[in-house]
Formats: sequence, structure tokens, C-alpha cells
Amino acid sequence: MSEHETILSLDRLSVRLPGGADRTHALRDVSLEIASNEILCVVGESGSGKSMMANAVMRLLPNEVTIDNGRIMFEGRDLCAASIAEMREVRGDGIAMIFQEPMTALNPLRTIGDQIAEMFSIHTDLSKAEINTRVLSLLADVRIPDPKVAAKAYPHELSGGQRQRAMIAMALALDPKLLIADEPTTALDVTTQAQILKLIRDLQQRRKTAVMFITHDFGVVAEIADRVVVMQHGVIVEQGAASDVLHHPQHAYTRQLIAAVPPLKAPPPRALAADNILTISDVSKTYRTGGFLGRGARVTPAVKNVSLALPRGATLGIVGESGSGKSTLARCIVRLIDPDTGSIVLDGNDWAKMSREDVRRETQHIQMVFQDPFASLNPRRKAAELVAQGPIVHGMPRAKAIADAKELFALVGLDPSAGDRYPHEFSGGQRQRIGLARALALKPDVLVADEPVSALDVSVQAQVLKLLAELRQRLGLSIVFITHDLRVAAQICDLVAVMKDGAVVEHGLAGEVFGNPQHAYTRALLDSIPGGAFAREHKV
Amino acid sequence: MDAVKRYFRSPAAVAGLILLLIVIAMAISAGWFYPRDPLALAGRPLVWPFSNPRFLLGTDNSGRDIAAQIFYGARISLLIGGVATAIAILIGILVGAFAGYYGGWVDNVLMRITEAFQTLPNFVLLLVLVAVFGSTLTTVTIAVGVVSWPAPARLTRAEFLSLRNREFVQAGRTLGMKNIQLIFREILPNALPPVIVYASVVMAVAILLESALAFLRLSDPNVASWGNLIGLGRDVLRVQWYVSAIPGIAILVTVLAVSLVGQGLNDALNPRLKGR
Amino acid sequence: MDLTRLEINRRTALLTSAAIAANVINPMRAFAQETPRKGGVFNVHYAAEQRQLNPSIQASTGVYIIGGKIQENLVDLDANGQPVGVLAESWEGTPDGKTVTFKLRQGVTWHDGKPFTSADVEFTAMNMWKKILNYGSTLQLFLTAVETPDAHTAIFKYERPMPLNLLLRALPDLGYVSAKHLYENGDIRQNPTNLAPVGTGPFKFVKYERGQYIIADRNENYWRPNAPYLDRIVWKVITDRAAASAQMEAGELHYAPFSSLTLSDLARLGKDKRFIVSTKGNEGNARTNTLEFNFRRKELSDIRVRRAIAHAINVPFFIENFLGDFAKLGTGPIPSTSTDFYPGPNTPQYAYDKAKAIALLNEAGFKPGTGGTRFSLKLLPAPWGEDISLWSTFIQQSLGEIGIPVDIVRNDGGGFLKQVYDEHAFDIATGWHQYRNDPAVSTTVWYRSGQPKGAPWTNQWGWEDKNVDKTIDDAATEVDPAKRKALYAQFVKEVNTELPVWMPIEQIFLTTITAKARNHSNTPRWGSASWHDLWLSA
Amino acid sequence: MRILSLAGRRLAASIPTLVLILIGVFLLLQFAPGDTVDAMMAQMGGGDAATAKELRKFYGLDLSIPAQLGNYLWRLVRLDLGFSSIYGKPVASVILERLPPTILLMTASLSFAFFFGLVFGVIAARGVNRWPDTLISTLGLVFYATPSFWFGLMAIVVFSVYLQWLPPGGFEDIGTMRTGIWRVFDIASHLVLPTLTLGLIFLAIYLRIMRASMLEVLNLDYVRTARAKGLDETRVVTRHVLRNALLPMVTLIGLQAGTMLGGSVVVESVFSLPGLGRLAYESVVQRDLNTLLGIVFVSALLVISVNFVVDLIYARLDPRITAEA
Repeated sequence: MSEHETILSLDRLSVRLPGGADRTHALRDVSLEIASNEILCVVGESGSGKSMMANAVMRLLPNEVTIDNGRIMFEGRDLCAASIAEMREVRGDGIAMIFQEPMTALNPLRTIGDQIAEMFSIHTDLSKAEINTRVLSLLADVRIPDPKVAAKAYPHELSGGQRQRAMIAMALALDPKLLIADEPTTALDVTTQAQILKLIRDLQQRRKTAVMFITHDFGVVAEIADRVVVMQHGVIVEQGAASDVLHHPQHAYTRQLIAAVPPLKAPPPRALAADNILTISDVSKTYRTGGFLGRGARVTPAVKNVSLALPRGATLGIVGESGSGKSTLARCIVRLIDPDTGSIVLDGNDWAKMSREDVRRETQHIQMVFQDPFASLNPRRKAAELVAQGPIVHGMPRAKAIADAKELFALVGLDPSAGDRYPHEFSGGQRQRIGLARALALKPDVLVADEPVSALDVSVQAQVLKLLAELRQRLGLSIVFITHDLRVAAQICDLVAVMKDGAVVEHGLAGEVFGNPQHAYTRALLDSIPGGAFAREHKV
Repeated sequence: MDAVKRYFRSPAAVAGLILLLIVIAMAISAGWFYPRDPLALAGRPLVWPFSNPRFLLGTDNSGRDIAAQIFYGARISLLIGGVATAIAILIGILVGAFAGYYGGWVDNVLMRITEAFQTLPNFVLLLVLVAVFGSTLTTVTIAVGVVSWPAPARLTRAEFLSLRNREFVQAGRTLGMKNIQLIFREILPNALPPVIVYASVVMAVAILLESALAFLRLSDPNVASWGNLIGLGRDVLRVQWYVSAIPGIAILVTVLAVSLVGQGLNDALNPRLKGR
Repeated sequence: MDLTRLEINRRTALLTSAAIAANVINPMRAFAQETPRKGGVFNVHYAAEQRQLNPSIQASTGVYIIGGKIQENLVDLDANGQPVGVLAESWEGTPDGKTVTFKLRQGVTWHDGKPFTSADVEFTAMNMWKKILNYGSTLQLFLTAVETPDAHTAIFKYERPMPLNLLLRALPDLGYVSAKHLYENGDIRQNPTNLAPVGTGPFKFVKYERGQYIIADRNENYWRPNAPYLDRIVWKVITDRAAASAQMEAGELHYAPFSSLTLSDLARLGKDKRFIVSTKGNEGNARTNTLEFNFRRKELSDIRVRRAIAHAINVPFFIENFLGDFAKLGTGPIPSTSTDFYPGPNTPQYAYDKAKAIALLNEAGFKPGTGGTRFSLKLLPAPWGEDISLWSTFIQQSLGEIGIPVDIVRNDGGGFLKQVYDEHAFDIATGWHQYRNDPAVSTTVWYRSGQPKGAPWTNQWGWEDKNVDKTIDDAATEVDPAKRKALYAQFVKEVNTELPVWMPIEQIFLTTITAKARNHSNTPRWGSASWHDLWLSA
Repeated sequence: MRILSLAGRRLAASIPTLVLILIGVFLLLQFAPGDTVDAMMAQMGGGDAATAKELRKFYGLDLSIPAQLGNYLWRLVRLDLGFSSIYGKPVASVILERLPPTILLMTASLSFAFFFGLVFGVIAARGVNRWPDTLISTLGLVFYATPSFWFGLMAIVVFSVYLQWLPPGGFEDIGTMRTGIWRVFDIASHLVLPTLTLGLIFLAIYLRIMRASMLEVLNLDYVRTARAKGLDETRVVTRHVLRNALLPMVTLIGLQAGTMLGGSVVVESVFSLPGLGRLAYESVVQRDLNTLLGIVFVSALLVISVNFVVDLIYARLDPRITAEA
């Protein structure tokens, strides 16, 4: 097999959606080629059709979504016309696929080894013993610690990263010519993501497989792609070598996407007020779950005596990977969770010691914005009502509260007349704005934002961050901003605290912490951000 | 809205609705078709259906017109089914809501009680309730309701457990809403749809339980219920089998209608399942 | 709409009864010359399981159907209803009626081999009949002692005169003897022998599976020569009447006693030549359907209201259309089958007359109020017997026509007895009155005042009549049979006038038996008899 | 071993439930009109007040209610269920006599319902929205809607009266005492109709649950992975989908045990089977408090042990359970 022989080529592929969908076609006239020993990155926002294309290639589309023309050439055969039996041979042997959610992509009731061995038992007639050895060597190949134990383990006994490694082992079992990876690292922590990307790169080079890598994160594109395809609403707007597309994007949409990616370099520091509006001193919280009469309880210390200060009008960023305790700390501040020890002083009174009833009455001083736009708004309530809820609970007459809510809609950049529409009629970005309006309705002194933009597309993310910055300026808001994405933190936070396993390992001005990190973990975090130099400062 | 459109797309749901409307129409028009008391003596006992123009469906072994009893029986079954279901759902929601929301020892105590009700065979408990409090229409209805609340309680509790930590509830809490407000204004509206759909199952079971009680001659004898008629027909089963067969079919049609409507609602409300 | 104008299809009604009547007249068919066949299993339908099986301490057909084959009584009734000796060979009473001497049969042994002696009779009479046996305790109220001069003589001593024909007519039901050596120590009621009876009868108890069956085999050394003919009797517990008739037709049951099948199945099997359905053999177990009034309700204490209620119910129509030929128009507490005491039909009767009923009600001052309702009544029917539930529905329908809505309140066995006979929480009640060959046994207690609260099937109506009481007491102790019959005729006239309890329907139990059975239904209480001569042809 | 301790804990947790039931039913029955002596009198066909008072003393019905409850629970701890007044025997032996028919009936109907529910559920799910699915689903609904006693009666009329294929009732043929294999056949033939009658409603329930659970699992991510590995549809179902779809079915057995015992009351009275169900009906009618409480106790134990077994099966099926506990 020569160096650059074309493995897969799509020729004007179109996929029709069933009636009632928001557009007629998921894919329209998509043509692209993937050669062996090459990683082609397909990038686009959610709804751009990138995953649909992957499923179309594997002919795994939901049964009312159909390919209505175009050809998918693989090893000289058109997969669109292939019979079910022929497709079955191709799947797993010719083309392999790995998916986004490691948690649910493996059968929870069967061991890892068993599921990998199944690849061999379907496509080959190797003996049981031979299959076993192949499985163990594969697991070693993807550098899973102690393959023998891992083979016998069940999916829930492995971490997210290890599960993804098992998926990769399974996909590469029969040395397929093409590997399709549908956002394999999106659900992983940034450090694990870095290792997985390195692993895929390494395996691809060693085995010379062709890889179609689907992602929405330009950092990942910069880190791993040889060639790039940019998609919007089911159409390819631009494709070419990675460096060309990244540094000299031709199409306006591509330029806009790249511009929306927050660079790692922090903007010039703002002047900070002298007094602190909120001081947190050695707060800690330990979860005690399960256990029978005290014995066998599982104790997990989530927050270990954290001390931080938030100057008036400033934005304190708290960054860390999942499980670092950052959202537990946020919930302790807002007293959704009662901290075990420590004090949280806001404008003089200590919120940690107040009774539940007092917290309920004083709650307008501190408000929270949540992460998931779909789950943070009660689907059964109109938008205006949602925003007006807070003031109504605190005694404001309904009519006035609704009127105020309409004003707030304008403040957060929403059309005031949209007040009587239901949450499911808004986009993700608009819903986050409603959440923000709801929090601001009570005119809080401090706003706690728990990963407010993580669930949004990059472009929408940028707009919400811009809105937050304006509001901070106009209303003199002090914000505690929780995120796992250092690039976002760099953009908006004045001060940054890095948390690991419940403790603050480093904190200080954003520029300094990102400029020259002191703690080894901060350095590892910064290095794991995909895209290397591109991520540092890309000017368009 | 589109849930209604989805509901009417499935033929089974539409058929169920039509059947249910027929039964309801029968219940409403009973007084008009058969003005006399259905339990009054109408003619000679055990007249075969369609053999005598005055009694379309014949008479039972007490000389009462079967057609009249079927029409009036519709009222009783729908009444008992409806009221008993309301009682069961009401208790179920209250127990489920508090157990699901508060958790801890409240959840433990309420769940032990629910388990106790479910461990004890519900028909035996029904027998005891009827034996103790007599078999008038009200006691039978309340007894059936009291026996069938554990299932909706479990369902509501499951819904509350999953919704209680949802972010919109936490948001409500940060806005300063009291627990009671959170339960009834925030969580309950979202927990209701599956429970309402389940109400059709509870109603089907309630109608079957009442007819089983009447079959064992433990239901209210002064009321023209289908179960009584089946029980009465049991003595003449070998020859005049129609006395038991006709009310049996009436119960079957009603419960089928209620279940079909329930299933239609379920598929309309969460289309994901039906989609494929 | 008046009941009589109902469209009644007489032809079909007559048809059913005619077929059965034919069957009743010549149930015996000529078998005289066939030689009895020894052997075979006889399966009997046992509808309601009793708590124990010893007839010496419980008088009910449910016990006799089993205990009557295992234990024997002193005296039984022969083919034409006259007393005949079983364990007693002969008897004679003194003119003053205070002493009755029984000569006991020789050479009789209990199933466990012990000899039957007068000591057994003495023990049973003094400890069981007198203390435990229902109705026996009132019969033997004035029994002071039973002397046993020798092993085969028992002399009954009475404080007040005991009419001989009353005693002889009561003993077939209330005269079963139990073995003293098995019952003398420990509480009689809890004695395990009650569930595994030991007697002197033609069949020996083998096994009792509660809820399923009871088995008794032939007693090899039975005192009657080469009797009984059957090898084994199996009593099968089947509570569902329809299932019982299904097993009858499938040949798994040979005999269903005491109208234990449904009315429609009885009518149907009557037309099937494989079976005989007749009242023959049940003359000794007559019963009447009752309508009991509670005088504590103001309306019912007025005689005109009670008579109006009686006039409002078309009993002949009910009997003909609902019970068919299994019942007759009753004339009072003493049924026509009781040849010795039946006072004849011309006692005060209440024929169906709706207009008269309405007139009586208006006269009593109970005008129809809103919706035509004069006043409403609670009717408590006894929960056993298909005829009782039909009769209570008919009462509800009939009184509904004259402006008295009736609310039927169903109870189970225990609840019914407590509500009616103990707490008197009823307006009208209905059930069975069992006539046991002599009015003094279980009939006069329905009218005699002073009955203890809670005693079932006794006068709990809150009604008392001095001269009715006097007539009852005189009759109970009158020695001369003719005078006794006259006293009872007067008793019926008095109670029918006052009408505290109305007994409009007279029924005799119906026997359903395989046509292969021989020597069956040959005594007035054959269901309870010992079946020593019963056999099955091939 | 982990599984046993988990299920053991579940068992211990159900003890309070059991005590709660017993006390509840005991107090409830105190309000019933008439007591067991009245019921006995009804059966004996009469008896005077003196004998009634003596009987009440004998059965300890004259004590105060708390006293009666106290010594009932004290005896219960020593597993003595007390004395049955209507059967004149210790309650334990009465129940042991009646247990086999009910256990046989329940296991037969449960396995019948579970097996066919599973098979039809899978067929319906595989051919979703096509004619097998609509046919099976509507049939399921029709079975679900049929009153069990009515179906039983009609079955008797058709199968045992007209066609004379099956005996109309009873547990076994008493007349001729068969032994060994013939007795098994005889009992089996007696149980065919009752099993069909009792099992029908549960078949409908399992059918629906299996269909819904299959559709749910077919929708999960790892099934898509299995397809991506090149498995054909049947292997996908057998090797991956079936086992996960079974989980809700297994939990259902635990929940259904109680209702099934309730259902057997009606079925046993239609087919005159001498089982616990009918014993419960009779003891309520006869006001025999001890027997009724004995039945409640035994049926609660039965349901709890069924749940215990269900927990074991569930833990074995789903490895996640053992880890979590």
C-alpha cells in the first residue's frame, strides 16, 4: 500500500432528513477524500452534519434518515449500494469507529476483554486462546495499565480515559484501513484529552491507518490534523491543509469560527478595588455516602480548607478538572450545600454560619448562573415568569416583577416580547441569557457562574462572554467564575485559582498564573491545551 | 399542540378513545334509555338475548333486564374506576413527592409503609377492608383506592428523585423559594405527565378489582354493577352462559379502552420511544 | 307497572316443572328383582365444610351427611316416617311421661373394637346432648339423669313430662351416640375425635384432607349382617356450585344432597336420564323461607304495615318463576310435610293484593312522600342459599312498587348472625327456618319470648305475646298426642294473625343422584341416614 | 459473597415492613362486625348464648385488644401462628396443607407469563410499528383487560364441559388414588386452566414491559457500537440487548409476587383449588383472625423471599450493583 493512496472518497453525498426537521437535508453534495496514513479533521458547530456524515459512511443512519444520492467509494466499492451483508463485513474490519461518550459506548454488563474478543470472533475464526493473547497485546498497545486486570474489569470500573483507550483498542483490533473518531475526547478532561490525542496520533503513524477525526474544537484541529474540512449546515465551506486553513482561512465562516476561539493570552489586567466583597477562609466539605450503621461508608473529601478573596467588582476564576471540587465550592458559597467548616463573609455577615431560613431571606445578595441551558430553566414556565420568579418570592407585586423582567430581557440582549414563550422555543445561548436575567433580577452583589458557557458552541460562547463583560462593567458586578477551560478563564477572569483534588494549588493575577505558572500541575494543565502555539495567540 | 396531533396519529389510541366515549355515552344515556330502576323486576328470569324484543340482551336469573344493567353498570364502573383512581393518585403523589423530595428518614418511613402495602397481596387487603367496613358503594370505592396507591407513589418518588437535583430546582432554591413551593410549583408540574399516564393503568386495575369483589358477592348488592351480574350469572353458567358473558365483555371493552387511551397518551407525551 | 301484567310465558315455565314432576313420581323404577352388588366407591358433593364432624354435639345437615354414616343414633325413621330402632332395640315410656326406658342392641362394637354399652348412652346424653348439642340442650332441658341398671338398658329420667312421640321424633336428629372411652377426659369440643369420628355405623372413618375430601371405608364387623354394600364413600369439598354440577356430569360425583346444586342445573339434570332429581327422601328436612320484622322500627310494630308488606309480595309468581317446582306456597311455621302436626291450610293467610297493601299503608298513616317513598327499610339476607338471594331481591323489587325502597345489606355468615340476632341492627331479615319433625325442636323458639340475646334463629324481634308463650309451653309438655296437635294448630293460628315472622314459602331439599344408585331416598331423612343398604348397579 | 450480604441487608430491612403489616391487619380486623364464634354458630346451624360465651373465653376473644395483640406477637416470635378456630388445628399446619397448591399455581403462572411475555416482547420490539408489533400489543391489552374470573368461568364452560378435555376444578382426582408419575400428570391437568387464567394478566404486563425495555435498550449508545463492530441484528439482540432488557423484567417479578397471590384468591375460588388464596377468603368470611394473620405472615414471607431471590438474580445480572452497595 503506497504512502498516499486514497482510502475513502465521498462524491456529492446528500442525506435527506425526515419531514418536520429544521432543514430538508442533513448533508448536501459533500465531496471529500481521505488517504492512508493521514488524519483528516472535520470541524463544525453542532448541527453542521459532521456526525451524520460519519454514520452515513458506516450506514448506521436512523431508519427514517436516508442517503438520497451521491457515492461513498471504499476499496473500489460504493457503500451506498452495498447490501447489509457486505456492510457487515466492512464494519469493524474495513472501517472502525469510536464514539464521544465513553460512559455509555460500552456494554455495562460485559467485561472489556469479552467485548474486544467479540471483534475477533465475528470477523476471524481464531481459537479462543489466540484471541485472548491478541486482546492482551491490543490493551498493552493502547497503554492501559495492567491489561490482564483491565480485560476482566467491567466498564464502570474504569475511568473515562481508560474506557476510551479500550474503545480504541477494540476499533483497531482488526487493523482497519479507516478509523472514524466522532469527537472522542470532547467528554474528557483536558489532561486525559491530551494523552488520548497523542495515542491516536502515535497509533495512526505506526499503523498508517487513515483517520477521519470529527471535532468542534479548533485547538484539537491545530494539535492533530493533517488536512481540515470545515462544515456548516451540511455543506463543506472550506477544505485544505491544516496550516493553510488555520492561518489563512478563506471562507468568512471559518474566519468567524477561528476568531471565536478564546486565545490563551490574558488581556491586560484591570485595576482591582482594594476591599474584598467576599472572603472565603478555610472552607471544607466532605461527602459521606452509603455505609450501614457507620461501617463501610465511602468518605470523599470534596473541598479541603480553601481560602480565597474576591475584590469588589473583580472576577475570580476557579479552574480545575472534574472532581477537583470547584462546583462543590461554588454551591457552598451559595449555600446550596452546607460547608462543614470555614467561613464565607459577604459584606460583613458570615454566610456559612447563617440558618437556612436566614439564607433564604438574604439570598438576593448572591445569585447563581448554571451550566446546562436545557436543565436550568423550568420547561413548564414562560420566560418572563422565570425571570420574575425571584422578585415575586421576595414580595414584589407580580405586575411590577413582570415589567422589570421585560427590561432585563433587553439588558441581556433578548427581544422583550419573547417573554411569553416557553424555554424549549429558545436556543442554548438565549437560554443562558434568560438564566443570567433571572439571576440579575434580584440585583445581587455577587454572581456565582458555574461553567456558564461550557455547554455552548464556540461562537455563541464568545457572545455570552462579551455580554458578561459588559454587564460587569455597567452594574459593577463581582463574579466568581467556575470553568474547566483555561482559555475561557484567561479571557474573562482578573484573578485565577487552580484547584486539584479539593485544594487550591495556585492562585493570583490571571496574566501571572497563565504567563509563568509556579505549580507543576498548573504547568501540566497549560501544556495539555491542544493546538500548541496556535492556542497561545492566533491573530486573524 | 403537537402532542395532540401525535396522539391522533396512532390508530390504537383513536380506537381506544372511541370505545371510551361509547362507554361514557352509555353511562350518561342510561337514564334516558331505561328510565325504570335497572334492578326492578322486568320480566321472566333467564330469557335468552334477542329472543324477546322487549329485552334485547335478555334477562338474568332475577328477572332483571340485562341491557339496562349494562348501561347503569357503565356508570358504576366508571364512577368506581374514576374516584378510586383519584384517591390512589392523590395519596400516591403526596407520599411519592415527600419521600422523593426530602429523602433521609422521611423517605425511609414512607417507603417502608409503601412496601408493606405492596408486600401484602392487595386483594387480601381489599377483602379485609370490605369485611370490616361493609360493602356499600362508597366503602368499596375507597377500599379499592386505598389498595392501589403504592404503585403511583413509587412512580412519583422516582420522578422526584431524578428532578430534585435538576438545576432549575437548585435555581429555584437560590431564588429563595420555600420547600413547599419548590415541590408543588417547580417539581410537581414536571413529574405529573408520567403519573397521569399511569392513572389509566390504575383505573384499569380498579375496575377489575371491583368486578372481582362483586364476583365473590362482596360488593354493594343494591347497585347494578357488571361484577354483580357476572357473580349472579355464575349459578346459571352451564346453560344461560350469556348472563356472565355479556358483562364480562363490557368490562373487557372498558378496561381495553382505558388502557389504549393511556398508552396513546404515553406515546404522545414522550415521542422518543415511539419514534423508531 | 303492575307485576301481574308482566308478559309471562307460561308454556316454557310449565314445561320445566312437568319434566321434573314425572321424575319425582316414579323415581324408583322397578328394581325389585335385582340382587344387590357388593363394592364400589360412592362420591358425595360436600358443599360447606363444617368445623367438626360429630353429630352428637352439632345438629346440622352438614354434619349428618358425613357423621350419620359413621356414628349411629338410638332411633331413626323408617320408609313411612315412623320411628325404628337402631342402637335401641325397643323402648317404653311411663304414663306420666317422666321416664323413658331404652333396651339397647346387643353385640354392637365401636370401630376401635370396644363394645357399645349403656354407659356410652348415659355419657353422651348427660354431657353432649344436654350441654353442647344445639337444640338438644333445649330438648333435654328437664333431663335429670340416665340410669344404667345393666350394660344394655338406659332409663331416661325427666323432671317434667317428656311426650314420647316428641322424643322419638327428635332422636333421629338429636340422638347420635359417641364413645364414652374416647371423650370422657378433656374438653369435648376440642377432642381430636371430632375430626376423625369413631362410631358404630356401617362406615369407618379413614382420612380427612381439609378443603379437599373425606374418606370412609366399609366397617367389616358392622352389626347388621352382610352390610354395607359399598366399599368406600368419598365426600368431595366443592364450594362452587357450577363446578359441582360439571363434575356431576363428568361422572366424578354420584350424589349432591340438600339442593347443593344451582336451580338451573337441578332443572337441567332433571331432564337427563343419567340422573334422578327429586325431593324424595328429604321429607324429614323441610324448611321455610322467612321474612323477619324488627319491632324496634316504629313502622313495623304496626300490624297493618306487616300485613301490607305480606300482601305486596306476589309469592305464587315468585315460586313459579324463580324456584319452579322446588317450593310450595307456605301456610305458616309448620310445613305441610309434617303429617303429625300440620294444622291444614285454613289458618290466617295473606294472598297477593297490591291494592289492599296500599290501602293498609295509607290507613296506618304512611302516605307516599317525595318521589313516592313512604319509608325505607334495611333488608339483611342470610348469605347462604341461592333461593335466599333471589327471594331478597324479589322482596326489594316488590316493596319498591308500593313506595318502600329496600336497601339490601350483605354480610358474611358471622356478620349476619351478629347484626340480626345479637345487635338487632336490621329492619327486615330473611333466611331459612329448619323444621325438624317436631315444632318443639327448632320452630317454637322463633316465637317464644325470653330468648337469650345473641341466640341465632330465635325470637329476637322485640315482640312478646303472653298467650302465644303459654300455648307453646303447654304444647311442649302435653303428653297426649291429639291434644298436642290441637295446641300446635292453635299456636299457628295465633302467630299467623300477629305475624311477627312471615313464612310464605315451604321448600324441601332436593336430591340429585346417579340413576345407578339403588335403595336410595328410602327414608324421610335419607341424606342424614346411615346408607347401610345403599348399593350401585354396574 | 458480596451479593449475599447485599440481599441479606434487604431481608433485614423488610422485617419492619412485616411487623407493620401484621399489626395493621390485626387492628383492622378488630372493627369487623361479628367474630369467629358467630361464624362458627352460623355453620353449626344454631347454639345458645351460654355456649357462645364459653367459646369466646376458650379462644381468648374476651381479652382486651392490646392483650390479644401482645400475646399474638409474643407467640409469633416463637413462630407459633396460634390456633385456627374454624379448622380446629394449629394455623401453621393448616397453612402448610394449603401452601403446595398455591406455590405450584404461582410458579406455573409466573414462569408461563415470564417466558411468553419475554418471547412476545422481543418479537414485538424487533418488528416495531409493523403488524407483529400491533397484533401482539393489542392482544396484550385484550389479555390485560380480561377479568380473570370471567376468563376462568368461560374456560371451564368451553374446555371442561363442552370439550371434556380438562377437569373443571379441584387440585387432583380424589376418587382413584394415583401415585407417582400418574399423580403428577393428574395434578398438572388440573392446573392447566388455573395457570392460564392467573398467568394471562401477568403475561400482558410482562409483554408490555419487555417491549418498552427492548425499545429503550435498542436506543442506547453501546448497541450502536455493537452494530459498528459488524454484528448482525440477531447477534446484537442476543449478545447485548437481551440481557440489559431483562433487568426491569426481573425487578417486576418482585413487585408482582404480591399481586399474583392476590389474584389467586379469585382463581382458586373459581377452580375450587384448596390454596392459600381461598383460605384467605374463607378466613375473612369466617372471621378466623389467627388464620388470616397467619396467611398474611406467610404471604409476606413469600413475597419477601421472592424479592430476595430477585435481588440475587439482579446482582448476578448487573455487576454495577455489587460495586455500588
